[in-house]
Amino acid sequence: MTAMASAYDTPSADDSFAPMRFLGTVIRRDVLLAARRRGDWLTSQFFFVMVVSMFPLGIGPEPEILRMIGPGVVWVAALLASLLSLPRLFAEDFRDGSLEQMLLSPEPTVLVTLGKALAHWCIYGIPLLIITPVLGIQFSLPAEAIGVLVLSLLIGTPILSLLGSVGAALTLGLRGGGVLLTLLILPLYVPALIFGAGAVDGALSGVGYSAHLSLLAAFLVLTLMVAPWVAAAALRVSLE
Amino acid sequence: MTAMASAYDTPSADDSFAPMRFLGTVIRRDVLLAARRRGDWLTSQFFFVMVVSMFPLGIGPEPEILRMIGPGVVWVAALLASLLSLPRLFAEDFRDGSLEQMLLSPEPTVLVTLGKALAHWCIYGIPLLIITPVLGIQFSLPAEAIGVLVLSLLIGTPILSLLGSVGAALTLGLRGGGVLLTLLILPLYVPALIFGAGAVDGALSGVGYSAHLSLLAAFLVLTLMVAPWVAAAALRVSLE
Amino acid sequence: MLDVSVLLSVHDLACARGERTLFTDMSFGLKGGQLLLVRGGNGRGKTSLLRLLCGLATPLAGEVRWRGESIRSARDAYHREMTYVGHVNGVKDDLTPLENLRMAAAIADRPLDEAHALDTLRTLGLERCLDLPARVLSFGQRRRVALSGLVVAGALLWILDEPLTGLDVHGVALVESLLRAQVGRGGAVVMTTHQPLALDGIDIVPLVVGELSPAPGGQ
Amino acid sequence: MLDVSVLLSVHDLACARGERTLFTDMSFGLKGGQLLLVRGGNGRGKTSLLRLLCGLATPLAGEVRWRGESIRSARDAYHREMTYVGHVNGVKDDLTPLENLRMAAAIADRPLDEAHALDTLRTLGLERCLDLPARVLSFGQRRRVALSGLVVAGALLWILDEPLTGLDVHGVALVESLLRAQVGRGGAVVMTTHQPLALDGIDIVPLVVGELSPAPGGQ
Amino acid sequence: MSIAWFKYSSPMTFYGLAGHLAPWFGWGAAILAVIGLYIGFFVAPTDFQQGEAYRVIFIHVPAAWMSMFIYLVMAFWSAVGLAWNTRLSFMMARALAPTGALFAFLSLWTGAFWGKPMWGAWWVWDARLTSALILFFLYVGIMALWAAIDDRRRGDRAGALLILVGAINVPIIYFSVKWWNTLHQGASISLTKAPSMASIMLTGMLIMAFAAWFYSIAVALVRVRGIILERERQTEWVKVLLEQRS
Ligand code: HEM
Ligand SMILES: Nc1ncnc2c1ncn2[C@@H]1O[C@H](COP(=O)(O)OP(=O)(O)OP(=O)(O)O)[C@@H](O)[C@H]1O
Ligand SMILES: Nc1ncnc2c1ncn2[C@@H]1O[C@H](COP(=O)(O)OP(=O)(O)OP(=O)(O)O)[C@@H](O)[C@H]1O
Ligand SMILES: [Mg+2]
Ligand SMILES: [Mg+2]
Repeated sequence: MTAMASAYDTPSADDSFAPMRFLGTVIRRDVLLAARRRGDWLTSQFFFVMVVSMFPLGIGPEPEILRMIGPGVVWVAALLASLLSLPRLFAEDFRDGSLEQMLLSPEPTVLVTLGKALAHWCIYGIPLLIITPVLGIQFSLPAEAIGVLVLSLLIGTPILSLLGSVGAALTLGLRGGGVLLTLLILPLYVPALIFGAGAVDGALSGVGYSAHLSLLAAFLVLTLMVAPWVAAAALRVSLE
Repeated sequence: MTAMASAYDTPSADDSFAPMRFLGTVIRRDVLLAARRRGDWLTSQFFFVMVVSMFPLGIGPEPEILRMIGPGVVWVAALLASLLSLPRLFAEDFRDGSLEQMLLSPEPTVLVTLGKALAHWCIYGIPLLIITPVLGIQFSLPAEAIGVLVLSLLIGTPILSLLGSVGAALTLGLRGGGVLLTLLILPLYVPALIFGAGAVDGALSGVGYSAHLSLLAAFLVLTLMVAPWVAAAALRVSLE
Repeated sequence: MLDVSVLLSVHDLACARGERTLFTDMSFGLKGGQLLLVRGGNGRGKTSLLRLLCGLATPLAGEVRWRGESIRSARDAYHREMTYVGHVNGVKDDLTPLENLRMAAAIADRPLDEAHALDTLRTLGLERCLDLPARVLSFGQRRRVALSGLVVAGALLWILDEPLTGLDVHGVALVESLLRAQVGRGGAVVMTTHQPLALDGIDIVPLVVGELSPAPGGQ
Repeated sequence: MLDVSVLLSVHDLACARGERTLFTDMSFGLKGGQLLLVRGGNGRGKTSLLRLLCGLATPLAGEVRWRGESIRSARDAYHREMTYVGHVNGVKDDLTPLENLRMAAAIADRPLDEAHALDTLRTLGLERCLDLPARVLSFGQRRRVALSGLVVAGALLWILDEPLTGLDVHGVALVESLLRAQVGRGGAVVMTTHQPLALDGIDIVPLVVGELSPAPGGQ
Repeated sequence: MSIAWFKYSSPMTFYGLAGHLAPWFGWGAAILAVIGLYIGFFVAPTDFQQGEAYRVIFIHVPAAWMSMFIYLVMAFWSAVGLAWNTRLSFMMARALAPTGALFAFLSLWTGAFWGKPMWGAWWVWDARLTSALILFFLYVGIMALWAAIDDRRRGDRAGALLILVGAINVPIIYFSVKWWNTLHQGASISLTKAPSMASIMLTGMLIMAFAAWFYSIAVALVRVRGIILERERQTEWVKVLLEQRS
């Protein structure tokens, strides 16, 4: 047996950086895959812009009304943008068999779900933050409100990606998964929506926004601690 | 050769009802498949309800504002709900090879695209019409406006399905299909959105709505005449 | 040139995928009662050829004809007499095998004899799976469902892309007997496979794809 | 019972899919240098067994052990020494073959020797496809990419579900030599296939799945 | 006439022709732009209503015109390509799209720049503004579709189909948006009708419009040359050409 063991240099498992490295790998992998399609990155931003731009067309051009609904519209659009891109989070890897391979990795599955959620945020969340100020201008929001809007999205969009990964993992196996995703995840999104849009409303009306933002941040920390584990468990169940 | 010909009773091709029958087959097939996976089917309805219900949360509870934005929000939500379900219009049949089989049918491909668009409308559009009155009440719309809203959706949602089928065919098999689809199709939806939401606004403000509705109907007729052909051409291109 | 008994004929066909020309100047004719066995290593262009023959792809040059007419112009008639089974099965995950056959027949605009369809499924060893949705079937069982569709369609021309993948030894024997029956009835078959097949007694037209240039994949 | 040279052992394993019990009371042990050849007709439960062995599914009863420890508790160590290639390839459509290998290695937390990876791809006949995204590759070429990943991983245990599907004759010969090398090096292999394989000289442990009840699919 | 047409519809001959023409158009554009900008910024008088800000008009209006015109040209080439399967037509459509998108973006950008001093807002949901925005979205959609498709035959045809559907829809969108806005009227601001322009301003604007035309043609020719080279790189003449260059 010793001869055999030497034929295979089993990588040492006691490398304390391994989890971080693996997390980085998962994130880089997804970002690379998204970058392969040059369109993908820009496309997600334009999707967001378009959804936001549709509302004035449906509602009418009066600036006062638009200013009032602006923050809510931007937040709902961010939420929808994440929701629409989420089903693909695991589905493609599932179909072509590479999700199985990821679960067969020696590293814990929770790193896979965390990594994929963070990659999702890099791909869909960050561009969204960059484009938001332009949309704020379209809704004639004052500069301070735009700043708060971006800040609230900066804290809020990772929540959407993390919670969404739970939904995506559940959707994967179950037949009625589509409903579950919407049914379970949208209500979970509600606090983010209320705190986020509320902060901007507070800035607009002069009531202040720091309380809302701190609550949002607390919600983010909670999500970060819980969601990847739940998603990992859901993934294992879905792949059985 | 005669012996051989008798061994195969080639179905007669000169049956003038064949196209209608085939169209019916395609529609029935898709509706049956949707009924098998009720989960997916309900998704877009839930999505619709939730998007609409989320607005009061993001914007605030003032009834006058809600009444003003109500029709626009319902229309935008209908539009997004159709977008959510469209990527799957051809994708699953493509993956499992049955789309190829449909193109190899002796009947013209345009019937496939028309049939699938109509089936999409039956599955996602009709239930939406049934839910809408309830949502109208949530936004405290008066009865007449609700009636006009439903009527405008009745004329408008087939447009969404038909135009959407073009986008779905163009983006078939592409990565980022859903988001790309949105990018292509949302601009084309604009007239439907404006005429549809405009009709309800007209009813609300007492200006009248029949002009808007007739324009919407004209747009439907135009779409019905153009979209299936373009979608069929796009499908052939995508399957090459 | 215009031999009436030639069903499928190919004239100076050329095919390119991306920047790579897979084959050029391919010509052959196939009569009823013959089996065209397309051979060639991985990536030589067998699947590409079969898709051209079906009309799913457009050739770079040349033409495919059915009973002497271009398959572009005679599309209807051609598709009515042809069935294709590709690398993917065309089996819907949510339907049972019988429902799958029903759908396939409706889509191909052919009547379906339910009793015959059930018999065929049984012959193909799917007796115990009749009320299972295709999603839970094993790889080979799903392939068998696709082949049942082929048999039930009763078309004059079969175009089969590696019909033997995933089939066990009984399955392979079954396919052999199906091919024999089809050819015996005067039908024509175009097929590819990498596995050995016992086709003695069948009028085989051999065709090797992609010898021109050393192709990628199979050396 | 505790023979140290036994790598993979299975104790009273039972598997059910839906309402059907596929097999019960399965027990065996596999040492380094052995190849476990799982046989059985379509739908007998070969794939189901392999997924149990990987730890992708949970058994109805019994246990799978790696070096004497349950694969549940020794998950890390086990996955570090094992590679699985299933019916689906695990090949990303948007990446080139080499990028695919790179990804696979990173995900499995293994270092990748790029030169060796390129060599392997060449040996597996993918020389001409090195800058093509996997989506345009032929069926057999995609399978070859998956197999390259297997070779590059250099794991102690290979679990292969019908590795020969879609491979041409050269490809089959290649796989045979890979298996021979793996076993010769003291590694272990679990595999299924319906095709004949020339494995003379290899220490084969035969296993037939699903004889208990007349299973669906292959009669 | 017809012979020349067919001759130049072959990528090889067109490559040469485009190479000869592009510099002429390029220089023409540069000269016209210099003249136009000089008139715009130094000759034209300060507007008594709008002050100096109005000078954006010399870029804004030609850009807006070009963005619409280029879309029509693309639709034309797409229709030709789909009908006669001419390779060059698809290449032309591809070569034009980025310029069209650039002009659409430029008109949006300069318009917003102008709107701030004029209306006190960067953006209002005016009919013309909205339809310009949607046109920009259409351009982006078309380019995103091309970017998403590797196979160029598929990309060409899919893009052409989308352009044509858009071409049918663009007028409908324009009128729907216009009507949408007028019915809603209530808004306090609307795009002020262009003040009757001094003839020197009109001259400057027309010169700038021609500069934009020449620029578009020059850039399209250069881009189409690149596309031809890339697509025909396995043919003999391109190999010979590339060898000669290096
Ligand atoms: C983002 C904001 C803007 C956009 C997207 C925009 C878009 C357009 C478009 C598409 C045209 C061509 C329309 C046609 O010829 O039918 C145009 C022309 C014009 N725009 Fe703007 N515009 C914007 C802001 C402004 C502002 C702020 C002004 C000045 C008050 C202005 C003044 C003009 C004038 C004078 C013309 C030429 C009118 C004509 O030829 O009939 N635009 N603009
Ligand atoms: N866009 C492209 N660019 C370059 N080469 C391509 C492109 N698309 C396909 N190919 C090549 O064309 C060939 C397609 O082969 P095809 O699928 O017809 O092979 P096959 O003979 O059926 O192989 P297999 O036995 O593996 O199924 C492959 O070699 C593939 O690499
Ligand atoms: N939910 C279910 N209900 C009933 N039977 C099921 C269910 N899921 C799977 N099965 C059966 O379990 C078996 C699964 O077999 P498995 O995929 O392991 O077969 P296999 O031996 O790999 O076959 P193949 O050679 O075709 O790949 C099949 O016979 C299938 O019909
Ligand atoms: Mg093939
Ligand atoms: Mg199996």
